[in-house]
Amino acid sequence: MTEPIIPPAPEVLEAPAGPYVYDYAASPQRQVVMPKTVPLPSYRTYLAEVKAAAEADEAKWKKMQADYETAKAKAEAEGKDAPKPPVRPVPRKDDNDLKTPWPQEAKDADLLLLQEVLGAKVEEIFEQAGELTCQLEKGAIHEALTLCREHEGLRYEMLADQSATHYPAANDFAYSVVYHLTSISRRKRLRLRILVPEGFVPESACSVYPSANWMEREIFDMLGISFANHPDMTRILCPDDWEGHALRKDYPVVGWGQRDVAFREDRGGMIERIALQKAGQLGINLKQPKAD
Amino acid sequence: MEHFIETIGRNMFAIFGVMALGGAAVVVASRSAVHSVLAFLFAMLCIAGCFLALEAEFLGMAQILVYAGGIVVLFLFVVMLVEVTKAKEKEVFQLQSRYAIGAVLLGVAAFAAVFRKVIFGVASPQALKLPENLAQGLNVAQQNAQAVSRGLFAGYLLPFEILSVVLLVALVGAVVLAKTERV
Amino acid sequence: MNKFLRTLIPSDIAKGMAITGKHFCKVFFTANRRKVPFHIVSEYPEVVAKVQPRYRGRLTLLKDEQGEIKCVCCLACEKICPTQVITIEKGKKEGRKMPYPVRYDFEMERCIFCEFCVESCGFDSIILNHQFELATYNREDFSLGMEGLSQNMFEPSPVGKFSVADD
Amino acid sequence: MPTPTLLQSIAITLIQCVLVVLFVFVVVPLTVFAERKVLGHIQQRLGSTRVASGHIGVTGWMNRGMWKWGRIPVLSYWRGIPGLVADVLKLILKEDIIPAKADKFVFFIAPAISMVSAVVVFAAISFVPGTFFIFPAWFPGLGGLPVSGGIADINVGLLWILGVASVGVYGIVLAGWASNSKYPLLGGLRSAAQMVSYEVPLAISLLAPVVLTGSLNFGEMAQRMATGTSAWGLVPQVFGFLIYLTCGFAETNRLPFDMPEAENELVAGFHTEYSGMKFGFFYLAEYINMTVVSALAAGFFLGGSWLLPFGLQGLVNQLLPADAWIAGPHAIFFVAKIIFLLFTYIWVRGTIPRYRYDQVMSVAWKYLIPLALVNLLLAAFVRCAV
Amino acid sequence: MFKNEEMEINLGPQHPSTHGVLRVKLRLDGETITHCKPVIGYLHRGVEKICENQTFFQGQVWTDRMDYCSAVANNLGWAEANEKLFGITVPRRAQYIRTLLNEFNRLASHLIWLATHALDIGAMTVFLYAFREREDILDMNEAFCGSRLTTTAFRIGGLREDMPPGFEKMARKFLAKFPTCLEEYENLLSENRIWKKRTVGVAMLSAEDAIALGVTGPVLRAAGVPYDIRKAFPYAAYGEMDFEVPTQTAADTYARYLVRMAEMRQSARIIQQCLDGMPEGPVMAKIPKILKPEVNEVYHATEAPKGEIGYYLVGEKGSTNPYRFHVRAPGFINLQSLPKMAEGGLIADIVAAIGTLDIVLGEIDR
Amino acid sequence: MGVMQPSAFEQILITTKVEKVMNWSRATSVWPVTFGLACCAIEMMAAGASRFDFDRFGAGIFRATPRQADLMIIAGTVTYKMAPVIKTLYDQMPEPKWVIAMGSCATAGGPFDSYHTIQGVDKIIPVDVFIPGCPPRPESLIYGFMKLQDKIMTSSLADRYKDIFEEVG
Repeated sequence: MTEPIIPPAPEVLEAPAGPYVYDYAASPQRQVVMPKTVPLPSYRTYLAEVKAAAEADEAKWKKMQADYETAKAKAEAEGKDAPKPPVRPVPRKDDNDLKTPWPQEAKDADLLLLQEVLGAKVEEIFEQAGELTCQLEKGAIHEALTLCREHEGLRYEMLADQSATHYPAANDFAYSVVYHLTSISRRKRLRLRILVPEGFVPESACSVYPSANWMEREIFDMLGISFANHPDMTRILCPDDWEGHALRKDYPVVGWGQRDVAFREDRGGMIERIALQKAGQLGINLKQPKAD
Repeated sequence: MEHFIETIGRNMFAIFGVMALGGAAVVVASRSAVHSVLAFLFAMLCIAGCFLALEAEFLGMAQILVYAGGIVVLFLFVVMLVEVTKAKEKEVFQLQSRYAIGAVLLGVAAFAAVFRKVIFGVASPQALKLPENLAQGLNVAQQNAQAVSRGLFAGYLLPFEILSVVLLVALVGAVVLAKTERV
Repeated sequence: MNKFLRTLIPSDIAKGMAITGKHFCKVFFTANRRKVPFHIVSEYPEVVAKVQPRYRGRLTLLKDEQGEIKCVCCLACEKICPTQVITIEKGKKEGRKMPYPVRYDFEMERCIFCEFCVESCGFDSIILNHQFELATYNREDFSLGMEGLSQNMFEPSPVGKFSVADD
Repeated sequence: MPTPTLLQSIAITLIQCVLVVLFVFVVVPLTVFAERKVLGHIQQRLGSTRVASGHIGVTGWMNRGMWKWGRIPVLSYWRGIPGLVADVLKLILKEDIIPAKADKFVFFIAPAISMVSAVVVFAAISFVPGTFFIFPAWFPGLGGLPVSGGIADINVGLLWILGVASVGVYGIVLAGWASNSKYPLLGGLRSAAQMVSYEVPLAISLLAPVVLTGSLNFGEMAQRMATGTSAWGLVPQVFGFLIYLTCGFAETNRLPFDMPEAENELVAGFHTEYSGMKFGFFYLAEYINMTVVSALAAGFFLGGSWLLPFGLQGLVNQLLPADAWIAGPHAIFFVAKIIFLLFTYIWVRGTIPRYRYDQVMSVAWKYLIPLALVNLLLAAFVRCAV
Repeated sequence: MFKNEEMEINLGPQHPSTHGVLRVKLRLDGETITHCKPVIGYLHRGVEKICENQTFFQGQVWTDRMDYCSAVANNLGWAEANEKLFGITVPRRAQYIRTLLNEFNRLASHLIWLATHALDIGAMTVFLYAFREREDILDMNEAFCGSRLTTTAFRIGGLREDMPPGFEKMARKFLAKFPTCLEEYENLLSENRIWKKRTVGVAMLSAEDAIALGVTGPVLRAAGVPYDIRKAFPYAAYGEMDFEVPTQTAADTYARYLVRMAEMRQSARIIQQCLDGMPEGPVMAKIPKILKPEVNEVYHATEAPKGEIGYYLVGEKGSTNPYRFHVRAPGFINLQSLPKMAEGGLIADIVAAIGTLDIVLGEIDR
Repeated sequence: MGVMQPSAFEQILITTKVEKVMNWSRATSVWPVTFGLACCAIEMMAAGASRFDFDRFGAGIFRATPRQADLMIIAGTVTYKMAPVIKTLYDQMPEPKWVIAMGSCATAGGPFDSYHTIQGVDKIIPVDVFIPGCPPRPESLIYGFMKLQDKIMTSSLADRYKDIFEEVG
């Protein structure tokens, strides 16, 4: 037989540094940073923002001109060279493939139809990035869903998705609940949105679209919005005795409702049992008192 | 040694008989219904052993095949499904066991009375041989499958067929009864 | 009648049996041959595992020609790491202008080997090598320390050659 | 030849028993091993090749420098064989858990019933017609005595086989019940119904060769089936053979009909709660049952221990000296046929999906029993005509 | 005596045929299922919450791990949703390569479905044959992305790297041999009487029910609705591809099997077209290093192997993290139809039903 | 205890050779339980499939029930909802039993440092071998398994039962 070939052991250069212990308490994941803004896209807000920005821009320009005038007057008075006239700043153009999709006025027939039929119950309609959005009054969602499904001109057969978002920084509402409808026959998508204050119980979509069942349960589990007339409003992902609703913005990633898991036990007990059993089979009394 | 073995061999019937009785006693006395069925199976196998001891091999095998392999399985099947709670079990079977012990004793006595000669005297296989006109010169010990088949299909064909019809009627009746209850 | 015959004669099952039987024969008669065996087993412990060039194994700190670790503690990898497994302690070393990592902790047991760190590194000082034989008996063994991390074992090792964590 | 005394015959029977048990416990682990290998080959794998001592673990390979040698196919292929010992040994050494809620007595006795009923069947199977070998004259006490090819050459051998095999169902049913758990109970119930149902067509399909040969004795039947100009019974009994094989698969709970332990529905069926060697008993009993079914098929449909069908064996026998065709080769042919059938078992397992439970039952009652009866009728006609 | 007694059993969470950690509460009458309730959440890992606290760039690694059988498809949906959010145009070559990888991924995912479905029904050899082909695809994944399963294949705006040398050869080699492999599976299964008995007429889900329950993907197409997002709302390079949407009308397990087998053929066809018509050019759009969105919300749906996977993203002005990250997981919605499929069937049928839904718990629980 | 007196555990300790055979039989017939949680389970299946063929090591028989298994491969993320189930499964396995934590998630929670994920399965059950990777390649799993075989081969009854023997005498 040949000698066993043992490969050369890697040279130990230095003792590896001790394990880096993850400090969970100081983890950035456990810290909660509450959002300051309410990122709720809306054409109306966008217009207001654009208008405000334009006004601010204009005001700035006016101020620059006024500054120039005063500086010019001052320079003339002092007999120095006149300062350069101000140039109106043009927004810098990035040389990239980015084209931010801004909200646009609703031109799609479906949105207009919805507004026409539902009237004042429609709070806002707009298009953004090629997606149709219709914001409804929070009590009218069931009616709107029924309409979308049944109306000849709409025929949105499928509720593709339903989700909700927490907006703690908003004043008059706390959540937005979003319904994404798909029309298979017309190849169209539509987004319905309602704004829900804390404690409000919106109507469930289950009776119109059965697929809303689990999605609403998930919303209940994750955000704590319960729905009226839902067949089974229980938690779906977390265990039933879970505390808190994870997707709220005041819930840390690592979680404060987390229970401690420490039910590991050693194999000692089992090994003892087996050892005693095997010893007993061999006729040895292991439990004899210790002799000195 | 040889003598001892021969004695055992000669008394095989008695041994199996006693074991069968023991099994039967357990059937009645056991608290768990499944244990009863197990004991019943044991008793059935012992009876098959009795047949074998009497050199009625065909009957012994039929006993195993039909009773042990078929009927007791069905018993077990039913018993397993009936979930009797422990307390209820206790009541039912305690009540029974009093009578059962008496019945078993009675059975032992009757058995002893009938087979007194077999147990205490010399075994006489001749007593259990087929009648001469059936065996028709066949060596029963060697060919008892043929002997039984002759008996069934030649000598006693009519009773056999009538019996089968009766069994069929019973079967159909059972099916009908079970069906109506179900619906 | 045709249907009845088809039920009676299990030709469909025979078809399947033919396929499996064919494979059995192929493998059975070629299993002992070195050339063109019909099994597709990669005989891993004896034969070095084939790893594609872009494979993402464990993190390695690269060294320059002088044998010094190239890392300059720009913390780009620490920032981009989705699982926050990299912790770098900045320090100084004599005879070097750029900062030198005093401690480069790589928490391998949490790492998901996504290569974002390598992508973000502007100095080409880290790389994910081809090593995948990383199993250990203890969780603590996964912290290799700087020296362990900078051992540039680029090739996948046959069993036993590796590793720091083995001892 | 001298007539043996009682003690001598008992001794000879004991020797036969030892031989048969040896056969069983050699063939069964080999079958288990072969199953893994054959399934592996069917799936383009190799099966176990790294089991031999010293070749396991990282250090094993390191110390032997295996990683340097590269792959040596011939060696590595057979390095898996010790695995069949390892499996059994490990099962014996494993902890034996009895669930707290189980019925301990029944839980204990169920694997025993399975195992015993599987092994005892071999009593009536004769591997060789006539004598297996004759003790040499110098042998103390047994000199010159013949040892026959089967333990009990009884005239109701078929009934014995069927009867004892039918007792085997208790092992499964009781195991399912005693575990006091839901999946095993479902498995036990399924198997009770399945095995009781499939016994009927199995027995009927075996009756056709009985009718053709006119005997219930296993050895005699195989002999009559194979000698003369008959074609092993296979040719006139093709459908009988297929029916028998189907029922055999069902009786042994093999793949198309492995309802009791259908892994993907009932976890592990009736032996879900069994561990250690108790589970090992069920595991072995399944393979012993497979061997039994294969042996029966070999005896009843494939001419038992004869090599050639259509009376060609007679010609061969005439050419050779009479003593040459004694037990040895015959037993080998018989075992070879068994092995072929066992291979078929594994082959089928590797190929086809599993029936649903109700379909299993309907296959038995709607197709197999009528077909078996028709087959029996045909056999009776043939018997009358010839 | 016991005719009204029903037995309650728990299928899972550890059960060989629940494809992970699904738990199904069953009430049985004999062997017939009278009531079926799936219980999920055993793999809920808080992906949405984590992603809301990570940058857009980092979020990708979690999409890999949601539907781990089809990581590339998840990546594609995620990347496209982000591109929609920021308004990025992706170069054409990158689109083609994305399509190519996505279709390979569809093949891999369908092969896993075939493997596990066949194993559930008892055909264990098909399981291994399907994995055999899948290994080749994983090799290609590894060659392209560097990892076998969790690929992290794309970046926002394109791809990280171009195709590695030799990749095209690998792909063509695979395409050349794949049809024979498909034939092998079909020979083993399509006509097999047991396979047919186990699948024909089992776990029916009519088109009306499927649409009402939001079921998408092959399950919907097997009910006769030709709804495929690749055709209905073309994305990546699917608008330029020539392929068919296979449908069946039987709406049972066998029909779904046929649909998926046909889909695999179509995928191979798309891959062939991608390889043949691969344009030259860059693979990454010019985008800034740190992406900050405007206020915007986006729902982008793509056709994953299991059905419609939709990403709902809300962008916060000036923030590098998504304000809201929600995934419409196809498995989550599809699994809702399990009671409809399984009730009234036998206990063996629920195994077929779970298999035919092709669920992956990673995306269901997220 | 007397110096030369054979202790109780030496009395029942079987000789080293037998121990070796025992260890060998255990190391070469490790039956894993079919138990997958997430992505790693797919790689575990791939390791059992044709290319990597776990059966070469005698570990090819995946048992569906923990009662008959020797090895549990925790392949995937362990969540709070799943943890009790895993604990139960582990308790149902008969001794001797081993656990492999496969992948980052099982080892340390992996990328899922969140409210519902347990940061490493070794908080629940003892783990013998950790395999990092997300998911680890099948070869990686095979390497980890071979390390486990090493561990089994070098384990001895004396070590296993040391505590108890020291305790009782």
